[in-house]
Amino acid sequence: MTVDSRLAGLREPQVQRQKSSLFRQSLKRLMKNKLAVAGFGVVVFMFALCFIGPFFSPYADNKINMAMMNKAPSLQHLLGTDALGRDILTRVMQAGRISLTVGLASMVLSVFIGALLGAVAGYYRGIADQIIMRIADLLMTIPGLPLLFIFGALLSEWKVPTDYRMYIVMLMLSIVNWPGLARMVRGQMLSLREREFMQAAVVLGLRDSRKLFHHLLPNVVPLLIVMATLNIGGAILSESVLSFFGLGVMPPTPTWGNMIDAANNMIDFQDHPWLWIPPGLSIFATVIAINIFGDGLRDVLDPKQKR
Amino acid sequence: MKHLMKIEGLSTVFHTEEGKVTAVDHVSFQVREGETVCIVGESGCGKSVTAMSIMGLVEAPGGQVNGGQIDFAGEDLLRLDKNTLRAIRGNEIAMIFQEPMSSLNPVMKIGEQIMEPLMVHLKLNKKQARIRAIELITQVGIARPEQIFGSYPHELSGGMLQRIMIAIAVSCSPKLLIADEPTTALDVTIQAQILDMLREFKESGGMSILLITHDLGVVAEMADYVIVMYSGQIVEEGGVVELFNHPKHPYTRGLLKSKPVVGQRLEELYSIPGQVPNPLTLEQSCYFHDRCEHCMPVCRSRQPRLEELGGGQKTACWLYEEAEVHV
Amino acid sequence: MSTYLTKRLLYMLIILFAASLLIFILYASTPGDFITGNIKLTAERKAELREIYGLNKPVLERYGIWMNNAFHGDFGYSLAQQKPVLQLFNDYIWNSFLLAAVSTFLTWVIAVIVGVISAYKQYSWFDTLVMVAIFAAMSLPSFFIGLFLIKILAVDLKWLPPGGMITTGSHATGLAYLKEVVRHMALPVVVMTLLGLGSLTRYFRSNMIDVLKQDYIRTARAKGLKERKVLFRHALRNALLPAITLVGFELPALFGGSLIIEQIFNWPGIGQLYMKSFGLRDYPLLMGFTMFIAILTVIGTLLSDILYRVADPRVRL
Amino acid sequence: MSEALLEVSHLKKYFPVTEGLLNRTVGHVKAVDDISLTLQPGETFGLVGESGSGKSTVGRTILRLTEKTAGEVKFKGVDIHSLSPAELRLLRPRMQLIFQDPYSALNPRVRVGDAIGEALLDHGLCTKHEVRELVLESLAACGLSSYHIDRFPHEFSGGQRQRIGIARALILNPDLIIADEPVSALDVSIQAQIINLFSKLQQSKGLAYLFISHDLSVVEHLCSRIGVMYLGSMVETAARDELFHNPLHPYTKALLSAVPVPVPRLKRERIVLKGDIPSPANPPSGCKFHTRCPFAVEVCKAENPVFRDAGGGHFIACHLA
Repeated sequence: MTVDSRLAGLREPQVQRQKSSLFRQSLKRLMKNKLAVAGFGVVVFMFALCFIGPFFSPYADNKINMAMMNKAPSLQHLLGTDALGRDILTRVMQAGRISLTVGLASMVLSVFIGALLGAVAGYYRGIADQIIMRIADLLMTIPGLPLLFIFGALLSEWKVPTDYRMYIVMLMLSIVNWPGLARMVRGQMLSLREREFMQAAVVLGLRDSRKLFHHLLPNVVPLLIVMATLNIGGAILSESVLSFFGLGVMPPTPTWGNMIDAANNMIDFQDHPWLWIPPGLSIFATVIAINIFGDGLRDVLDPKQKR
Repeated sequence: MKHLMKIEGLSTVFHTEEGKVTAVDHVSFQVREGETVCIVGESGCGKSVTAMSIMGLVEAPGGQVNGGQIDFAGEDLLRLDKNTLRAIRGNEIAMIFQEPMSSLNPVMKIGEQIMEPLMVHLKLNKKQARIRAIELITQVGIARPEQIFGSYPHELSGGMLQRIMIAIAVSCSPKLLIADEPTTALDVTIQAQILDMLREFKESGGMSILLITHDLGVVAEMADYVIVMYSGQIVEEGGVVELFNHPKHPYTRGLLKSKPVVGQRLEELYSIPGQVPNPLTLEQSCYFHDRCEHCMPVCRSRQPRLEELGGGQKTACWLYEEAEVHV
Repeated sequence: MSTYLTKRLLYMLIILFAASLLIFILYASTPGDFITGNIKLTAERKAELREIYGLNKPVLERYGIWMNNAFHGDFGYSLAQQKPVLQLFNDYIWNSFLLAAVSTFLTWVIAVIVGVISAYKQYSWFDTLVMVAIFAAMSLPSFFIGLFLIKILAVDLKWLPPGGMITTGSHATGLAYLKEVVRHMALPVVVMTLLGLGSLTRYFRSNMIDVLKQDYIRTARAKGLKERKVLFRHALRNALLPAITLVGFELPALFGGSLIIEQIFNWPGIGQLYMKSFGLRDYPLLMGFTMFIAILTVIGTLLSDILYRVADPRVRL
Repeated sequence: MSEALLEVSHLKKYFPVTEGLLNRTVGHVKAVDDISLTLQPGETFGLVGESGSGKSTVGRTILRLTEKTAGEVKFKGVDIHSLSPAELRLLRPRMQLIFQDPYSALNPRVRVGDAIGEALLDHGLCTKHEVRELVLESLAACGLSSYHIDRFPHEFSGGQRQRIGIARALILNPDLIIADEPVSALDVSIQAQIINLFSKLQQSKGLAYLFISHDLSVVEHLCSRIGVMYLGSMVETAARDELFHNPLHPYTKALLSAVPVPVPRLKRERIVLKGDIPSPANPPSGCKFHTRCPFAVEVCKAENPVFRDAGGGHFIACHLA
């Protein structure tokens, strides 16, 4: 027995507390983690910057300005201008909209697919489990990046209009990401099934639907929230790689990844670093904030930490 | 009898997320040479933390011994530097734990784990340590010692592992053996074997035992002197016969009455109402007051002191301090 | 043990078979091919070449041929390089291995040391610093940090070469050659180490934290062992044990090169070869490479399992 | 004799021991090996044994939480193991289970009130309007307060959680409650409260208990008939006073003498058993107890003793007695 668990025995319920809510209790514990709160602050800031920022920018129309080509950062253009004289700060914000949207949407999609298939596999087991997990195994055997590259090449051939490419990119990322999530959800379901409270549910003669929706899923959701959060960061990174190599979202739709593509040009790389460093730092700042926040969430929500 | 260890005002606190918990609150007692002292109490009463404080092993996040002294063979354990304390630990004071299954390192062979203290404290070389380890395995009543020497913990049963733990503990002939719930995780027939063995080692080696347990049956069987703890404090102590025959504190009495005894069935069990108070919200009062049948106004506002009642028995209860109540 | 192995091997083969089919179909449906992309060829010549390479046959038949050859140890013939795929792999793989081996080694050493210290001093300022560094490392876009370091250390400060394995036109031999390679390796190794460090350090840190809470650590301390011994003899062994499974998972990374890093640093490894061939749609090579990684992944997983079973006395077959 | 509430005859539960991932069966753990017992309405039968005796598996197999290997379980004359899942579900409320670990038996994300009331709703035993009232009633019967209804399990101590578990079973008005070590995880003072609660509920509701425990003193307090198990087999069954004052099987004798009694300096004759409990995967031949039995003779090693009536409903499986 660890000292922690001995102390757990010491902690008695406080009688005076009002009707409690697990959500509020978790939130309270999360607020104590300063690092996580800071991470959340940065995430909110990045979202606000990207989605609201452009409305306050005088350069939001992306007008080509030949007089202002490749200018270094100045008071007028805080992060300089690109080869067409467009304001980099504004471009970064507009690119962020796409990058964040792709990250968020692909997370939603992969969590949806992963959680659904994982839950089906873990709850019904048998044939469904076999089929789903074998497909997951298969997808995890093929290396992710080449797989994404092939998808990316397919996109180019199908002549997907650039406006729609971002949706396909979301789909691609989800296809690559769901097996990991499905495995995790399945594992969680299987371990929950063995818990005594699930045996209690059997003895009480509860219906299958109640067992699934009232007992199993609520115990998977916290872990899912954590994984989903961390997944956004991963998706943003993957999207940037794809777009950087010209296989993801393509200009003129700006994303952080395809803005860094400027670095593929020797002159821009060496002499105009303001073209590609700001979007890179934006990716870094956003992803690190998401990761730190996600880790804080894990401390609060992951039942492994609690007892 | 000379005292071997004398604890004076020991306090240990844990700083938890929800606040400060005083797990051990000004505890004083002594262990005489060759004597078995039992600390008895329910979970959370601070009996295990007391043991860990003696060993200097309270280091969980936020845990800290913050007062008192532990005089052991003329030295204050709380003021020793780390290295000196380490030389005493496992050597002059040894300890065994509740869960034999998890108390041995799963990836090290049993033999290696017995040899360690022999090599560290008695400065034996590998060869001598091996010979001694095999002797020790034989001494704790395990057949085929050579084979056991080379096996891993998961290959042995809980009872065997507790024997191995005892072998490790007695390997350096300690003056004091601290046993923290040594039989709680074991079956009754195995418990009987382990208790017998502890008694034998005590008698043959002349060591003292500090036995921590929640089981009054074990206490009656093993103890010379008994300490009853509640919410981090000692509420009663005394010789085993006096304490069992004439318990003074209402908590002690309640405990003794609420335990069903084989062969002495009653129609209804006595039970102490309520539950242990929340250690985070303790106030100046007798901590037992809201479960006590004899609760008086003074019990709610002031803490009783542990007072001698004669016959070596002490208790902390206002019932026995009536003279002072009206001060 | 043997029944277990047989079963695993069988499953491995099935997965690989399915993977090969999937890979083939994916590449087969990828638009364009090496011949289409070559504008120097006449239409007749193109048709002729298609005939020669069997590209005009139905997909499944081509797959059959490909698999049949693969079973005979022939993974095809690179159209762009005019060399057998296997030979090309052999030419490039060791460059990749050099990079990966050095950075993997560094990653593990640093991760174990930092992870252990950080766990031991949980909640200290050092630990907090390590945690932030871990998150930073896990959040780096690989290509960006590569470019960033090239820009600063190679372009601006000119401390290190910006890319390649040797200086262009250099004919250095012996020690001078070695020195040149080491200088060229420095940046990609740093980046790869950095990228791997985050998750691995975190893994060791949390493993170690878990182990330090165990009862047997308390027992070790109660025996009066020195803290160093408790940490490295009792705790580390238990913390490292589950990490053995990771060794197998490193396999694809060790031999499969890194697409992004090798591309950014212009390192003549198998990853860069893939990137070059991808632009040229050199299918035999692309499929061979993808299949190669898939095989490594499957072998790696098996290896992890076996290693774990060998290393942990508690797991018996 | 009136119709028995529960009739278990020759129940066997073997768990296959498999090797490798191919799951080749190489042997069986005979967790329950030919157990028979009868329980009358309102009676309490105590099942005693040490770890590995299979006492918990008996409980779980009766409730069909695991499928039996052989034998029969009749509850009110119905063979439980022949029911379809839907039929079994309808019968579930009649027989309930109380768990040992009050921490893991409650879903951490379900409010106490919901946990207690949900089965009623699921079985359509009451309407949504009535459920709160019934839950409150059940809480009160188990010594909990009405304000506990909206709390989550982690806000309760071990003893209170056990009360919640009892309330959850009780609300269904079962005929039989199988209690698997329900007080083992609790402190002495709390243990007494829960034991008294069990007695009180039995008197007021006419419940029958199958009380599984390793603690002889608790079993003696609560049970009218007691069975002693060793390595999957019943070695002795008798009425309470008969068993405690006139134990016939050497194992029962040893068990009784091994229990520490809270009377200091008590001189009593004690049978200390040698060695460990053998593994149920590889039990000894003949009488399974012969390896530790102080009185074992040749025949014990070779022949499995028959479980027979030694007179007056005192059953025993021993060659010597």
